[in-house]
Amino acid sequence: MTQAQANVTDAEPGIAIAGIKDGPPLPEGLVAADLVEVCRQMILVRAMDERIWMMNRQGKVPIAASCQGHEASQLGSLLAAQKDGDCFLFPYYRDLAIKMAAGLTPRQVMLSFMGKEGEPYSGARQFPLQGADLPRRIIQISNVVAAGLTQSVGYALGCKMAGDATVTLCYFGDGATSQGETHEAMNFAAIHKLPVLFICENNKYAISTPQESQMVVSDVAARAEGYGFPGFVIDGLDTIACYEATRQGIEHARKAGPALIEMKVERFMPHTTDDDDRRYRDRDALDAARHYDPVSVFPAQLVERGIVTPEEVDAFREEAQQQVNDATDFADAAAPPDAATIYDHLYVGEGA
Amino acid sequence: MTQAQANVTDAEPGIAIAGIKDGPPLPEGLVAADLVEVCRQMILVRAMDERIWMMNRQGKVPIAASCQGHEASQLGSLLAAQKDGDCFLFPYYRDLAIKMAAGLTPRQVMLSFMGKEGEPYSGARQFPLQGADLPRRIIQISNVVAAGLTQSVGYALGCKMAGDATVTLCYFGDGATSQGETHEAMNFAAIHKLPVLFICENNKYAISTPQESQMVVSDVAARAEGYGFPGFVIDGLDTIACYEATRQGIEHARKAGPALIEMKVERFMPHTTDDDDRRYRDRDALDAARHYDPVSVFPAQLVERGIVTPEEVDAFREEAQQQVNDATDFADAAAPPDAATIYDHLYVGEGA
Amino acid sequence: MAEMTVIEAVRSALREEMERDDRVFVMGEDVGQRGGVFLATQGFIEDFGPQRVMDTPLAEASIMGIALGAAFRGMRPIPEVQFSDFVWPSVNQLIGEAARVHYGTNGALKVPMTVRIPYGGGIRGGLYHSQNVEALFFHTPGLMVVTPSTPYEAKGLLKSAIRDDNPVIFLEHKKTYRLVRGEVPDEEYTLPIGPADIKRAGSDVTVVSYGLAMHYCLAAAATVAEDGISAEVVDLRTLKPLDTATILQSVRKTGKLLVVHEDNVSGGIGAEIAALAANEAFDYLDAPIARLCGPDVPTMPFAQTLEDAYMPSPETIAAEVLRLAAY
Amino acid sequence: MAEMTVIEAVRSALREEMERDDRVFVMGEDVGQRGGVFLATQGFIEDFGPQRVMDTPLAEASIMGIALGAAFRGMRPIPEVQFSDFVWPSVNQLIGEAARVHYGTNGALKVPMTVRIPYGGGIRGGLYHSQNVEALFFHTPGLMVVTPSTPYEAKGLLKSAIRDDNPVIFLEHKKTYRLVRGEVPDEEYTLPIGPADIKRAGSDVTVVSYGLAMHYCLAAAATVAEDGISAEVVDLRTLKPLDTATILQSVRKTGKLLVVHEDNVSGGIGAEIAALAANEAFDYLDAPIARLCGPDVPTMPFAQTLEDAYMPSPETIAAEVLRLAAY
Ligand SMILES: Cc1ncc(C[n+]2csc(CCOP(=O)(O)OP(=O)(O)O)c2C)c(N)n1
Ligand SMILES: Cc1ncc(C[n+]2csc(CCOP(=O)(O)OP(=O)(O)O)c2C)c(N)n1
Ligand SMILES: [Mg+2]
Ligand SMILES: [Mg+2]
Repeated sequence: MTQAQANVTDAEPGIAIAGIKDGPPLPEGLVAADLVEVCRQMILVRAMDERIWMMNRQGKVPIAASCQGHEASQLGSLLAAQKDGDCFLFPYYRDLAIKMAAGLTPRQVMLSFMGKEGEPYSGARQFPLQGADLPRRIIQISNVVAAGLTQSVGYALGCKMAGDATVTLCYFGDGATSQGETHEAMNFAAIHKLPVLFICENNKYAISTPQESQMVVSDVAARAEGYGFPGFVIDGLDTIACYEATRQGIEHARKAGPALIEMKVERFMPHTTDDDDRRYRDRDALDAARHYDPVSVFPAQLVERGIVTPEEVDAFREEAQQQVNDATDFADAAAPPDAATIYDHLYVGEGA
Repeated sequence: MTQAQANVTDAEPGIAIAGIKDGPPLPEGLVAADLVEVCRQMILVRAMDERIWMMNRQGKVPIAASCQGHEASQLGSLLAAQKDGDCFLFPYYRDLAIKMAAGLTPRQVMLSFMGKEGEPYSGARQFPLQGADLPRRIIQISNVVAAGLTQSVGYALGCKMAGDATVTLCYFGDGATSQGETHEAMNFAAIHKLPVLFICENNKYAISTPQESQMVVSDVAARAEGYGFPGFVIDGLDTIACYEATRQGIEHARKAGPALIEMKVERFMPHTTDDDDRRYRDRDALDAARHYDPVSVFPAQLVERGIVTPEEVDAFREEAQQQVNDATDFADAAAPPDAATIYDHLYVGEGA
Repeated sequence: MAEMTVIEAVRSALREEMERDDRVFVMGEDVGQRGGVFLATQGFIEDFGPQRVMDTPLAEASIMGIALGAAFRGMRPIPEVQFSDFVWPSVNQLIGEAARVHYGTNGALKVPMTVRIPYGGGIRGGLYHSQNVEALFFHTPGLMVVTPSTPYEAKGLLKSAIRDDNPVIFLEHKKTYRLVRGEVPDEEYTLPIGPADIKRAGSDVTVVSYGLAMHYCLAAAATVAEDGISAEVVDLRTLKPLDTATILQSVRKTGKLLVVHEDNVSGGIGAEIAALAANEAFDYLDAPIARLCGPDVPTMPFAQTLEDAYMPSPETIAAEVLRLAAY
Repeated sequence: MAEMTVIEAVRSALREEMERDDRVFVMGEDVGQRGGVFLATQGFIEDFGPQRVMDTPLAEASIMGIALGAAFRGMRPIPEVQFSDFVWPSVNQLIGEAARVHYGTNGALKVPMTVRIPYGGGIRGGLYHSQNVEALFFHTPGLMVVTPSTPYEAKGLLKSAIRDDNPVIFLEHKKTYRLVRGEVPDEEYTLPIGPADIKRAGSDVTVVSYGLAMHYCLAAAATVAEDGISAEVVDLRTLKPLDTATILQSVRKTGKLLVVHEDNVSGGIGAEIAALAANEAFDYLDAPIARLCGPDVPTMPFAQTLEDAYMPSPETIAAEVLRLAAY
């Protein structure tokens, strides 16, 4: 990870994990079991993500944003947060992998996408997995793009005032960088040297709008200098690189204030289930990107390194399918929220 | 003018004009008469500014923002715009010198500050000199800080669409750089390579808030790189430097798209007539800064260079006092707008 | 006459006006290659080019400020807000600036800008893709607010909005986009901004509504007719300026007023209409003025049950009309 | 009892609550060294330090978003908007976010935040330092909106707002800051958010108002008393929740209702109160419901003549009360 490093997604993403082979066996803070667990999660998340999309086509899930292509960045950075042990997360709507790996069960996730009672983030008042999951230290109030950035900075301010050692991780897409509030959030965080880590999952599209129509610079990270804190560019398809960058970022944030990590990722699916990306996306480029799909690459690398066996990977896949089936059946059979609850919790103290 | 040049206000501002002496007699595009005229305007603007403040203390002017300390930046850059001949201006509320030198008479200015009929910008509906002065190609809709930036960018877009060669000049303070819209305006201008020149009159205060509480970086100009266009830092007390920077900036904007010029100026007076800056401003620093008051320095330099005589300068001062007296008497005697006009011009086609 | 949907009518109006006047241009998130998320500008970029069908960065305040600035130069911008829920970051440019430009420059500058905003619920949009935002704009002097309910009105009013020299907030109910079909003249036409339309004449109860809910009112009127109750349905079409004459005339005739809208009841458009009637038709009123509106919760929650609980429906409207008629 | 001005009462409430609970902090533009442009926090930075009296950059959206985030961590932020006119860039964080946090997390998170906003005109503020912004917040479920008229209420209600776990929009009329003086108890007290207050009892006409205009209503009531007309003046104090019981009780007693406010008439608070009475007190009404409010122009223009033409005054109110009484 080098500051202002050039866009590295042109390079073969697979090579970064070579670090494990060539250098010390595993990056700082990790044991093999951690990687195995990430591998298992990644497979589960993908199975879930695919099923959710299918359920949309069946008319049972009104809307979903897929995280396919973002798994390495999300799970790598989450692993660093979990290892750290004192992080608070402000993810965005594409962060299914983060929200699941943080501890939600597949059943809870499926309840959420189907808008059923027991939905864990908002009681099915909001789009899937939006609201808050406080037991897992996650807040994502809305899907107004970039609205979470100033809130995450405020959270970090609150932590600092309260004397917590917490580092706040704030996730957002390339599209969010155009919003004025992103500027305001970064500037404020810098002035107060707040312990917040900005993580941009740059998939180079805001719905149909390519990066060139969003900014002139090739790296979002280039903006950090204008606020007086460091910005880094990372291969976001490389799980280990994302782990390591986040680990260092958390350390920096706690010691010295904000940093920005830009993870170059791919969005393999249309923007949401409502979108048709054939209107604007080059199929060849997309197909080429799929060669670096973390959900294929990462398990293969672990196998190659001897960290898991192919049989274990197969077992993960099978287990994932079972869990997803179970979750689907469970959520499908679950009741929707009672209409009478519509007034609950409008004000504190009102409602169940 | 060098890109990303360090803050030069620590240096003696007077030296920059030495360029006239040491180098070619006058900077590109200028004749001596231009400087004499700027000298005359500067003296007039200062006399006006002081009178307005006094009239506030007499209860006849409800509110005023003084431009004392900003005259060199405003008149220098305006001169470049006028020499160019095809610029459109979006100034801000502290730009009295721009608005006057662009062609308003002292009488019109005083009508404005006293809120009388014939007020040229808004018909006395707004704070003094806010609204539009289309004959002089000036728009400043409101005093909502930074709201004019996106509008100026939109104006430049409109010019580009219409095939105009116009360059739009957009003025704002250091405080405005914190607003999200400033980020959005600059980013959009960059993407479309619009002919717009951003001019930041950095007086290091937003009311009472010093620059250190507004940003970590020492130069606003450092932000330009993150948008992919050049940023420059200029001694804003040096009229000729401001002229020359703006001249080059206009050229750049027309050829290659946006640029940002940061002019380091001083705010000699409290924020507005409503403010009491003794609560937050170090008097010694302020007194020291007054040694570089452009309204003393610039005439003295012209005298030293033999461009004007001391007698001519005295005559300018006398003439200025006369004009200001006349304007004050005129505006004082003028009628306020008729109350019946309150509904006029709410919608196009309605009202006188 | 051709039958089309509301979104087709919007598209047709935009296309005709862009062909008619090359100062007209659309801008917004994903309006270009994508043709807009609701496909209002589908195929436009091919025909008008990326300059007049401009994809913007994701930054609503600047979309509005830039459109406004372009209007100052004489362009006729049509900024699109992708969903009404995302208009908030831009409202300073609309309420603080655009609405006041003509007034605040004493008539020197005008703002020929039409802000297209898909709004409203009933499409499982949850708290952030369902909002009704009309009350704020309605309360802002200097703006015009238009809320078409059918393809005919969407096309005719949008064309007028684009030709108007004032800033117009053009609110398109998302659920009507594909749901509501109707006849639209083949030849060129416009509809004036302002006049309401009596969509169904009646004598017992006046029902005032707009947008999607207006269709539910028509359905309710048909239902109560079976019980011998004659409801007059007034489709406001334009909220600002409000057609007070048509509303008052109807109320003076029926003596009973029900206002129906999807937006939250407190401080909504219905309050103003009730206040109007309680002042200017007071002596004609035979019953308390009733409102059947969205409840005072943020907006439609995501779950189907909760969304249903939020929305006014033909059934609840019919019940209210019957109650009023019997008063 | 001590006599103080409204701004002194605000300052006193802030100070007491900051002393009482160290999670309470103020933030905003120039609140620190400058003590706020209206001096609400004068001397605070010396006593509470720059962390709890935080000067922010000039960026309202972030002021609100950051306050909200700090509230999520259990702080009790009091962001100040320097002038109501500058609240617009921040309204997404208030309307789109803060108001919906508790609802949208199904009760998991709460927002103990009090947003202080100096508002209103009559101080030669022109189009950009005079705005009334209450209608938008009033229309937003999930917010509370408080509009004190006297020092007693300013102090008691601000203390309650700070202790409340819901987001409160606390609107302080700028012209009352130094103009309105009144007695304030020496001992600790709070006033509940919600109840209106009958500032003058009467039997002929109910006059409902709030903020600065309420004082003009009291003056008008005193004037009409000389003509033998007895006006009851209801000071709302809190707009949201609205004390419908007190309003209705008064209207049922007098049979006549006048609502007075400075904000633009169309879609203002007066519309809701009229709608309420036209529904729930219909059978008691003896006269059309009247509103005397700011005209529908952006806000008070700068010139003295135009500002005067905008503002409701004791004279115009008295005339309207007399007209109603004679109806
Ligand atoms: C303020 C706002 N404007 C518009 C939208 C509609 N919208 C939802 S996602 C999106 C694109 C976001 O792109 P990016 O930030 O790059 O995230 P990605 O979806 O690519 O992960 C848009 C325009 C929104 N949710 N919020
Ligand atoms: C959006 C907004 N917020 C707050 C204000 C109040 N205000 C007026 S000027 C000002 C400071 C502006 O500072 P700067 O941009 O540096 O300009 P300067 O006055 O120093 O020339 C503030 C906070 C405003 N006018 N607009
Ligand atoms: Mg993206
Ligand atoms: Mg400044």
